[in-house]
Amino acid sequence: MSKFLPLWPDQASTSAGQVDALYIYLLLVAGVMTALIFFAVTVLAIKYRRVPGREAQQIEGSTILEIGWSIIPFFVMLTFFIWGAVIYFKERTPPADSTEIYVVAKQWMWKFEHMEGQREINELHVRTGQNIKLIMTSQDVIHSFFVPAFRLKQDVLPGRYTTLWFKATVPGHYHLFCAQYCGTMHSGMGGDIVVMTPQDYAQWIAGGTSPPLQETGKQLFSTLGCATCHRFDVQGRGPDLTGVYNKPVLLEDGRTVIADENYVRESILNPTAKIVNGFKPVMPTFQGLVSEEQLNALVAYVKSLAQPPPGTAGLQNQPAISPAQTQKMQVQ
Amino acid sequence: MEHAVHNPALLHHFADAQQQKDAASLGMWLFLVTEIMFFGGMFCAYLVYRLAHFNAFAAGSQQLSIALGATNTAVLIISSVTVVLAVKAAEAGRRKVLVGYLVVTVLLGMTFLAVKGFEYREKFEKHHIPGPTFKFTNTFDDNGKQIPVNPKEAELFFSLYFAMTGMHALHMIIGCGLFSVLAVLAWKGHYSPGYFTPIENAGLYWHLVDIIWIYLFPLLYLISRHS
Amino acid sequence: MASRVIPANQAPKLNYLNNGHSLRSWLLTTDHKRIAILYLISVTTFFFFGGFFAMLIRLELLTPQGDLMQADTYNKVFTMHGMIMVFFFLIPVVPAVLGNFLVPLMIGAKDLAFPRINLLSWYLYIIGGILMTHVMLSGGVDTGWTFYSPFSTEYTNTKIVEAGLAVFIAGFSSIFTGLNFIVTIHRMRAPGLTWSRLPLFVWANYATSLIMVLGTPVIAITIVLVAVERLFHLGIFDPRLGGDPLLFQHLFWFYSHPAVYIMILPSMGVISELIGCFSRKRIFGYKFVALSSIAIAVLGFLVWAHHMFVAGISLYAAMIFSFLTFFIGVPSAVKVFNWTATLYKGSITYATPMLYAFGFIGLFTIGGLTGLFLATLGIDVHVHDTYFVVAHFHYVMVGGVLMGYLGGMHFWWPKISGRMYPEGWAKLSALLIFAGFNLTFFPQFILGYVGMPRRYWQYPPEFQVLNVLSTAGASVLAVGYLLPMIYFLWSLRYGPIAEANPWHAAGLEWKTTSPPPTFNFDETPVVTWEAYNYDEIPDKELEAPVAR
Amino acid sequence: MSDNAAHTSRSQGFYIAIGIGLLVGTATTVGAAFVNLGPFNPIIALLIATIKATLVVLFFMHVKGASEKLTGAVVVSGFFFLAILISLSLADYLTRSWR
Repeated sequence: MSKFLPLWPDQASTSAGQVDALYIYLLLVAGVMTALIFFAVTVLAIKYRRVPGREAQQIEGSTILEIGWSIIPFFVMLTFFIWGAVIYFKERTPPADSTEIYVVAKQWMWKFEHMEGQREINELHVRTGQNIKLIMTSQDVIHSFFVPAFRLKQDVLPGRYTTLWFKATVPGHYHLFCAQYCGTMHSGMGGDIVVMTPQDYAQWIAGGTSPPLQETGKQLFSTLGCATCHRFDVQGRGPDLTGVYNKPVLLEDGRTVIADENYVRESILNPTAKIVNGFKPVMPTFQGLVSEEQLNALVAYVKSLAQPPPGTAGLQNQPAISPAQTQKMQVQ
Repeated sequence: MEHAVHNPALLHHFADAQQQKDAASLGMWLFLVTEIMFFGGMFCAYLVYRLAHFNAFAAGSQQLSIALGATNTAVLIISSVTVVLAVKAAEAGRRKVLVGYLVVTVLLGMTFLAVKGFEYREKFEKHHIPGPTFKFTNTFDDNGKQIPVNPKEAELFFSLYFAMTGMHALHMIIGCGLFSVLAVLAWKGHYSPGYFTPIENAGLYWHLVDIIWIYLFPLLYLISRHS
Repeated sequence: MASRVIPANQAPKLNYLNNGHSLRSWLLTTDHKRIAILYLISVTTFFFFGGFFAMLIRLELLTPQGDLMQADTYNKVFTMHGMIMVFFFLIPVVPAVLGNFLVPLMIGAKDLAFPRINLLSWYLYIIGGILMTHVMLSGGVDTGWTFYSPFSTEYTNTKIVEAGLAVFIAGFSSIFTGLNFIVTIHRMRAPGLTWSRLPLFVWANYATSLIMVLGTPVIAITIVLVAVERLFHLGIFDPRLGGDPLLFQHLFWFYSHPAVYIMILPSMGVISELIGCFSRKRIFGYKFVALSSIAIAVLGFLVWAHHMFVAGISLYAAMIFSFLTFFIGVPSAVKVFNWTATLYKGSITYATPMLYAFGFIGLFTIGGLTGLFLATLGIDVHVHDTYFVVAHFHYVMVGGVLMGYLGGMHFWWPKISGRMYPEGWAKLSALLIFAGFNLTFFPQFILGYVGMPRRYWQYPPEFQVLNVLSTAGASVLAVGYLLPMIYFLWSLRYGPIAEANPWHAAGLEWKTTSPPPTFNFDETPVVTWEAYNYDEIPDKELEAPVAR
Repeated sequence: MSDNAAHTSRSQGFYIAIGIGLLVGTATTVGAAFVNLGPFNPIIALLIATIKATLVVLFFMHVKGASEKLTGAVVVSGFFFLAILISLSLADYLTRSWR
């Protein structure tokens, strides 16, 4: 990207090329249409300028033309829609083998927590060729995680998780922007996405000293007393959480929900909102008692319980995605 | 203008009284549509949140008094009848009957507001007013079954309760004021069988406010009352 | 141009302008034409306020660092620019000035159906405007014109409630204008003026009014809910209570997306009138152009969540809204095609209003086509909330609405003021505006695609060149907008007297004198002809003030 | 054109009868709330409310019998656009957990 007059952003993720291809297609169609209209208006305006003695010819209109220039553009636009929707669907469907990174946004900084325990502020190190899934939430207002070089953007909301995934392709430093206006230093709420080669990244990640995120979560799970009810040995007052993540849960009122990150999060903050069938609504709320970071650690811990016990490693990542979704992705 | 001599209420820019009346009626109906959309925003919020926080909404709802809510519904329905009879009286040119119905309507409207005020006071005493003082302890429904809820979610229910009933009450206050003025004007003989558009239009407004309450009552008061 | 000076012995006819000169006769008037003038003055004032803020924004963005003003100041400046331009300029400008003046004239009525409500609309606008000015002078608001919760409800200390109230009141002004137009168009049409004979400007205002009546109440209640959340802690959108900030966005855009059609539709109506007159032709496909206005108004309510593709709405909802959004491309395209087709075999002159019409077609084409980029999910994820969006909506709102408005002002200025404007200066300013506009906003498309987010007070240095170009363009644009202001005022005194129908245009508004008498027509016209019957109107070639 | 002739035909007794019908509807809706009908409770409640609202619109507000279709069209369009607001908003909320 030219530093003097950039006309095209860097391409540094797998989706960048896809978005650019669609963008070029749209530019071509729009360019042709604009040229046609400009050309037609100019030519007609000159050719039929007022000449003494020549009168305008009244033409009522033409239903065939009207139908034609309604339907043809519509079908052209339909190609925009389909192509755009396909890209969007891919962008919103993280691959099963994604490495997860928790993101907490606040006025005006980005905090990142790697599963390995590393924490970063306004800087995110990732390696090329790895699918990264960001699980993001905000501590205050709405922010938006925007990396132009990846062609990706997702608003980050208070009170729930939103996710975003990418696979970086080219090592380098890329802009991270907050794209949703968030107050005084909105324009200062940026950072660096540092894409590294796998070798450099391995070195970097090994340099950390903090315990992995689910370990922090595990400790919290016992210090907050969760383990007294959610037991793994016998049926406690709360459901056994092993293997819960990303599985359907039957609720008391007959509904079934998928226990995704937002469900786990809600169950900690708002335990009575969705009661699991067969259990009593006795769990107190932890709203205000745990910080966003602690919440992330707890969610990461509950999710780690979904992994099958070691020894069945071949199925390592299977539960992370429902069969229906796998099918959908194959269709892609 | 010659026709102005015949009918002092006819404004100059209209061709005849019928055109003026039709214009006023259409204008009023359009205004009612804006009211539907105005309350519609809150109904939309209510539906979205009721789906997301059903238990809390049920628990919040059970803190409301069905007896008072039903009484108010009845009061409003009766007032709608008196309004429609007022319009009929105006059409027949029965001035005293018209004034009578208008006064009764205002009194019924005030009854509604008084009951509402009584309910609000109860909410205040129970600390059900959203804000820093809000308290909501896990409660039991009519059948003794415990409904534990996150007080925060219940606060959301009461936020909507106050927003919706408050906005409705504001419309009732405006309606009462409107009918009071009309009663005075009717007493002074401003309306005739040939011209009673203000009575008709105020009546339409009152009926719409009634309809909004007809929806508010089951939505707010009657969630999950059975065991 | 041969000036048509009225002989000294002929007293000027009593018209709406000279029928009473006291301040009271203006401030308590119920004459739709006088109210239009009141709106003209107030809307223009707000345009210059908003324009002043726009220049401050462009000056700050000359350099990558935030150096001209503080970050907070900048945030307030772009917020006030947005709020003033959207709620106090773009929404009222064409309906309340040109629509107010012309709708009764075009349908052969003596006034709008509810003249006093019309005056009330103006007073509401002024009260809202004064309140907004008070907010502006006493510290401003820093949420952006979109008031997004929870920033607006919890995290800012600025005057949200006051600004919200200002918008709320201005909203009711707009509701009453819309209501008035709908009733007027239904009930007050002259004998013989059937729906299929209505000028397209009236159709466009009818469609706009539908949106005003149906949409505005929703933003009114949304703003009320934001205000009560701040004032009384009713936490409707508060995520801590389980409320959803996205619900605010749904309700907000349910109005605010259709609101862009409130802005653009009346301008489209103006363009139809201009193209018909200056190519001396009936608009090609009249019925389709008329119905496309209604289609835009209705479809406009089905697409709002395309502002929320990255906001965290469901994947499937995003697809539904993207799909629906493409539908609205059809009626917009139909209009552009029909205008272009109208030129075919016409007898075209290049008077200033026609230059604006050409400009409108060009800029709206670009604005509309880039709208398709934003409706396309995969692209929107990248360009959402960047300068691409800023460029797109300025092409539609400034390129579209203002071109239409200025074109209309030039076209009907003789009717409004009874004077002709200076054609040479007008052409110069039209060209300046077109050039300045493209220089200002075209670079912003590129800026957006390379990734500059909107509402940024400082930005990475590599974006500077494009920003400098944009600021340079804005200066040209500013001159372009000042010129008409000056020569319109000049023409009030020195402009040649206009005849009743200087353009030899079709339409009832040209069948009365310039300026029209207080009740528009000495005798209520009876319409026996179709709209744009240019074949029946002789175009006096040599006398026409058109060609110079 | 005229719609003022619409309500002359209704007698005082008719209006009172409609009023009584509305009161009965209110009693029914309260009663129905205490019977467990599962998912049908809210449906019944809204159905009764809609019947009541329709009675008010048709007879008290004189839409029934109005010689002009326009009034009806205005009412219907109001509810139509409200339905758009609610249904398209719910299209988002109800599908958020679909994956």
